[in-house]
Amino acid sequence: MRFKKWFSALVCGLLLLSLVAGCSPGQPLPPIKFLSGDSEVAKKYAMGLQEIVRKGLGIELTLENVDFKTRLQKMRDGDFAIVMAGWAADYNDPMTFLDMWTTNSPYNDVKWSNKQYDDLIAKAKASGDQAERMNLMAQAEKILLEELPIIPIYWPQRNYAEHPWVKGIIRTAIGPGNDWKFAYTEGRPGGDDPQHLNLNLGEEPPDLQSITTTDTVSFDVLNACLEGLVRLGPDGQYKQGSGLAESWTVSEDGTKYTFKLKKGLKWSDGTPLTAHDFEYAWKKAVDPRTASQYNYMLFYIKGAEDVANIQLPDKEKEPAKYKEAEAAIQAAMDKMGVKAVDDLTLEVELVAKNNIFISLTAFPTYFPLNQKAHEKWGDKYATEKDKMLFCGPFVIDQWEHGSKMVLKKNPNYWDAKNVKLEYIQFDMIKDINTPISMYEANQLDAIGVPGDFIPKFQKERPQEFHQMAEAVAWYLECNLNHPVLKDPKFRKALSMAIDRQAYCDNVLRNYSKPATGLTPPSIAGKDATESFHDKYIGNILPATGNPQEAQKLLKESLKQLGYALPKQK
Amino acid sequence: MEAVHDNRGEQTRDLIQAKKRQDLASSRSTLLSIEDLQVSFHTYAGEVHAVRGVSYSVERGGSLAVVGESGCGKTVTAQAVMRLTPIPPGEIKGGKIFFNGKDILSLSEREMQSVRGKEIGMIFQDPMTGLNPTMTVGNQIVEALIKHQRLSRRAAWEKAVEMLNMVEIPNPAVRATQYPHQFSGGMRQRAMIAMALACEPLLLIADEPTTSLDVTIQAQILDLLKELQEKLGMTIILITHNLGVVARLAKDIVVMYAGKVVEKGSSAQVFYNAMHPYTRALLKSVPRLDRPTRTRLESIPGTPPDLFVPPRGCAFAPRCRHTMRICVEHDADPIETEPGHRVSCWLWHKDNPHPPKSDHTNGGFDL
Amino acid sequence: MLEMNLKPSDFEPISLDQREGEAITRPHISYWQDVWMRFKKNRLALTGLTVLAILTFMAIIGPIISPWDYRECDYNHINEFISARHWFGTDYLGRDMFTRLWFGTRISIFIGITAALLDLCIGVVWGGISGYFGGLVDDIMMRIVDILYGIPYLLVVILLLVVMEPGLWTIILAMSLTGWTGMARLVRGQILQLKEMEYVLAARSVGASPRRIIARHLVPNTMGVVLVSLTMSIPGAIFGEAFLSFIGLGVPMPLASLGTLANEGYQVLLVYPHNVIIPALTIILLILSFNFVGDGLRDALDPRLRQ
Amino acid sequence: MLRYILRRFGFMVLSLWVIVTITFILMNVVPGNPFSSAKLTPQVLKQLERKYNLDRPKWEQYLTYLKNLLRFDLGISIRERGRSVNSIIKSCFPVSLVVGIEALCFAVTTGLALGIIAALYRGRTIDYIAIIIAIIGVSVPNFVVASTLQYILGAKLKILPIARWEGPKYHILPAFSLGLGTLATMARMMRSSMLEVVNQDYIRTAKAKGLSPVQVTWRHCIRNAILPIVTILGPLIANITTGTLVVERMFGIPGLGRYFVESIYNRDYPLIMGTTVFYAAILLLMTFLVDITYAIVDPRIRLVKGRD
Repeated sequence: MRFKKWFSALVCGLLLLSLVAGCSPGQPLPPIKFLSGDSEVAKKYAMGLQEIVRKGLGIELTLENVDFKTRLQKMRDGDFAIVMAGWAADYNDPMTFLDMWTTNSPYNDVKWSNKQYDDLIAKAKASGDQAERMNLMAQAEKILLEELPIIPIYWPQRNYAEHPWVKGIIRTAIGPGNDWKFAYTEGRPGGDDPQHLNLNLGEEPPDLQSITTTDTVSFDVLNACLEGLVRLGPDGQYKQGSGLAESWTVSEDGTKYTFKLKKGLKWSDGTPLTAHDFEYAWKKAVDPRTASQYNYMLFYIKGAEDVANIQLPDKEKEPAKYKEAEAAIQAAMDKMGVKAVDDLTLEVELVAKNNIFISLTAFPTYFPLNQKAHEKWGDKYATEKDKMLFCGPFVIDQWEHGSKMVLKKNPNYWDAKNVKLEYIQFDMIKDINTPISMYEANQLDAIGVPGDFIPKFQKERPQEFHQMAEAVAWYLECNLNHPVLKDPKFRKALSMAIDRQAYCDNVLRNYSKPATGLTPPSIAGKDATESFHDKYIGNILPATGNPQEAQKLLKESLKQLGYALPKQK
Repeated sequence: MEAVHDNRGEQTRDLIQAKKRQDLASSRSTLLSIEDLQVSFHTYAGEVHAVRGVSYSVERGGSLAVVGESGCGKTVTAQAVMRLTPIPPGEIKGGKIFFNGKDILSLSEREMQSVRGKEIGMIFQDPMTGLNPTMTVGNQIVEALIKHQRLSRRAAWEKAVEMLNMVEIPNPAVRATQYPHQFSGGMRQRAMIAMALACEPLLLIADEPTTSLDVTIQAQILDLLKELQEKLGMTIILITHNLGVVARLAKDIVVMYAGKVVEKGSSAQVFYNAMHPYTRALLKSVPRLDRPTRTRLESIPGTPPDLFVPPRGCAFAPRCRHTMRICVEHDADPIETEPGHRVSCWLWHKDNPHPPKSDHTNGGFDL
Repeated sequence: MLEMNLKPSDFEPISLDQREGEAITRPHISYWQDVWMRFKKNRLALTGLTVLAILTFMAIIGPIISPWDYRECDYNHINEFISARHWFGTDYLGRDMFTRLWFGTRISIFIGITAALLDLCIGVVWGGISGYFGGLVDDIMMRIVDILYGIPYLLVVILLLVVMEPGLWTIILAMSLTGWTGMARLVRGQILQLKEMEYVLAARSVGASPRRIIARHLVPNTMGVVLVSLTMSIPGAIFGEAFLSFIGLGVPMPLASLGTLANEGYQVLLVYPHNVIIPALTIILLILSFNFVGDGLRDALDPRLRQ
Repeated sequence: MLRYILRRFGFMVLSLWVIVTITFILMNVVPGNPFSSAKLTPQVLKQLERKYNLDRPKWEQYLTYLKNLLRFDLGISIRERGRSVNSIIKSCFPVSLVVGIEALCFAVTTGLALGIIAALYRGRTIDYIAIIIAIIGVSVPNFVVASTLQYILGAKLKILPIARWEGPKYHILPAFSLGLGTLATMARMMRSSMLEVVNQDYIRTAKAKGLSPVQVTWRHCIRNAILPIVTILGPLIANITTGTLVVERMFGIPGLGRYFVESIYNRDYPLIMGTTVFYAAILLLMTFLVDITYAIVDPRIRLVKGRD
């Protein structure tokens, strides 16, 4: 029957395809498993890199796409050869990128250990003098870029589009991405009254409890309806009085801070907001029972880490031991370096002098929490709009889970008169095309622009399209236990072979910058005016790649390791 | 069979009065006459001429049996009368059908609907699949009553129960609420009859009503038909291939072969003085009680022709013992050998030098 | 009575030999020829078959005749429209859409047919046994079907993709593992009806073994229904794979099926519509023709409709 | 009849229990855990597992889960902190239900009508048109239909809203694109079963009774042809009313569909179990209802089942 003949032709065609891998004399190169995310974008980026390495070195990286959770699990268990990973800065200092690679850091998946590197980082952490810290950290990064346990590839940009009548949104690279406090509209077709914004959150904020939340969507919402001691101003500075704290003083050795709160601060339900709310929040954040994934942000405060490290036994199994642990936690909390002297003053004692601490207090984990309300709602706190209190420019007026959220102006906010917006309406549309059509139909005021749509926006709406550097670095982590990747020469060859500029232009196509070092340029150096990378590191890794050098290094490395050179594709 | 349930007496009496009134209105005349009907079916291989010029008629109140082997076109003719032939692939090529003064073939579909069920009732061969499995028997009878006689639902239901009673179905009131699969084969056929007669049609066409029933039930059904025919003065056309059934019921007989009528006449004429060789052969092939048991049954060799290519001459020629040259050349037109008895066979043609003598001895058949 | 002058010779008896009457007047055609003839009559089914043939043919020779390899990235021609260099334009990595499209069609057809056939075999056998024996056996088997039907098809797929190497066969296995339940339920329903028919009783009375009855009598008679659902399960399998690729679990990189192509194209729908329109059109054509052929076969194979 | 219902109910509960067990096993074999986020220290991981008592031995978790299940408490979602699975289902299911039912009504009515017309006028042009419409419904992937409609009606002509979920106007596009696929299946199945019924003898008897074609079709044909359709309605309703990811994601509808997929992505164990149990319960309920309606509609089945 004709059907059978065609069917067998198809099957043998497929078999032929799977035998394509070339092989050459000498021990064949072991497969290098390239782990990457499985979202559409991640797959595209991984395949692009796979092709570049195949063209440059003739080495075939076997691609394995797994979802985010599995990938992290495999990274922790070392079940990978190469993995494409990224890190977003927690605070505006190079340390957030560098302390990950010390020998005993929990995030050191590649298991790289370099004594000299560890010493430099330890000294930088302990030293108080900014200039000295910068030099120490620069030396450390240079060692890393020489040994290349991780191969930095690119620094992404944030691409977004904003209608011309949208003004005053503060966009930052670190922590909460958007601040709508000072936003307003002018010249909106159909009138500006009432002042409002239509935005797309993209997904339901998973956790609005400030001390436990970990994702950017929740950060944005929390940043709009709560406020820390300090708030980032439009000029990128953390000024006195920008947040709930009127002013603060620092001891000479830089370890003791005394914050003075503004008078008459109130929560959205009218109860007064006091320093006790900050003390309660910060202690609750490190409490093992809360198990907040961001508790390490507070480890700069004296005694915080001890509270977090107390082991909690099983409540049902050993109630007696559990009681003991609770007492120990309470004792450790009392010793912790944060004290509300009276309703308006808060004393904080740090482990060591640290001039970025002030910027940390603008981070959601440091936001205040009203003890009475928090204990009343317990686990249900911040799961519904009527089960949480607000002290920021806005309050949550409507919250239809998974569909819509509306923030209304908060009358009890101390700076209410400067807040121009009456309300902000959020959609939660995950689809890629729908928000873009809504933006074009003026149903959304501002949206993030995915890479492939950038040319369209640049052509059709150039004045509405904007770009901003992100404080994020993407790099290839190389598993040092892998028979081939353990050789630094091979890693250097790999790094040389990658034409980072071509990768950004042709594969990423979202105007990311090729990474010529690890810490992205948007991270500050001594002070906010200078960039750590530009001033202290410079372009160590080749932006456009160096194929001849890469081939030479590859030959040497493989000969040394006893592997055959792969057939040139 | 004579044990008759007396409680039926009164109902049937008033039924009879109603019938009588109807009879007086129209004089005794032909109820149905089919003239030179031709029906053929278009199949992928070409055109099959199932009915090639059939003509016969039925008197009002009479009972006609249409006999013939399967595939001789008797059912197709009946379906043509009821205009149930599936078009396409079927097609009525020619001929006329007059029923109760109306030319059936020229009626519109809407007019035909008021004929079917109301003036002509029809029952079919396989009672197992003839009834709608998802509707109660009562409802299936009520349906026709409401449509044709505009009865209220309650009145129609009573009439339906009455009809079931008339066809001798025990405790009809309960039975009416049951479903077809709860009835035995015989009872389903009775229900079909009840359904067909619900609107007191003038003509009942029974298309092999007893073929799929076993003999004992067969006899009951035939007696019932006979009884109803006499009581309601209803005209019946009985289509069958079983001569025993014919003898029991029919006044007149039409014998069909390969889409044509080969012989027709009163049952006495055909049984005792069968003229067409095919009819004779049919009669001989029926086992007879009054004959010694050892006599061999005669069967007719060969099979009926495939009407895909209708034969030029007489269709029975290849199987006939008296085939003559003319039989193969032309088909014989009906010849009236005795009043009311016609046969289409060259043997009886006046120019035949040695005509067969009509011997009663072997063709004879007591009623 | 037309007056013919008849000669006495006309009336001489002649004996015709019996066989002449027996002459077979119609051309003898085998079962499959009959099916093919009736299938040919159905214009829609014929167009479906021709389109299917073209698509399969292109699927086989497409990647061979194209100058580009299905995974080669032509960087300075990314998201290009149809051009002489790239006959169907390029995708977001600059890979030639023409090659990828036919390569994808090959994979999609392969997945569709294998998954559907697997469903068919397991489903028919399971439905047949459960329908024929009925009673407790039927209940247990049907409950197992309900259970398998209840397990989220996605969980099974993810598990398989993790346990086994992600690949073509994993997806086919995953889909057919939970796919055959629909077919089983259908076949069982059909056989429950057929069981009541006389010819089954006849076969049983002749002493045929249950296996033989199911295989020879019941299953062929469910051919109509089975075919209809087969023509539906092939598109179902193709869509299943497309859905999987929509949520990122489709055919592994850098292989591509029509589903992955359409999904990748969808990501840039508003910017480069050709990337989604071409694969979507191919999917539509492929499934339209499968359905037309299925319908045509259903009518052709249905014994009751034979004249 | 009651005995039959009770027996079926017993089987239903048994099936539900087996499904829960199998899903539980499947879920724990899949690698990755709900807490793996980029910034998670092992020490915090241990505390989090304690909080959701994931550190308990597997069988103990299973037993506690079953205990809660009996009290209809499906536990608390891990990804969406503090929100119980019950509340997620309670807020999302009605939305999927509404869109599902609208899609179903549209699909069943038009689908059956198409199927009947195609069967009655077999071979003629109407038959072809009906088949083509039906088959297009099956062949076109619904994200293609949805995006084209959204683009034309929403973005360009601005007649219908592009996305969001407010008034009835927002239901039209999602329900239509969801229903198209079902419409096609309905039409095809109805046509094939109508074709089988039309050739039955009792249809000829009905005609012989002088009933008009409409009466014959309505009272006799459709009643018998609808039976096989009822069997596939069960699982169909279950699938549609529990929401589909594609349509919900495109039109921004807060339905249940996306939770099926995302819960597996996020390894949100309680949500996976919750959605599975909920889906299985609805599915089994639907199959149960279908069997009952089947018995009511087809007297032959009822009598047989009743007896044994």
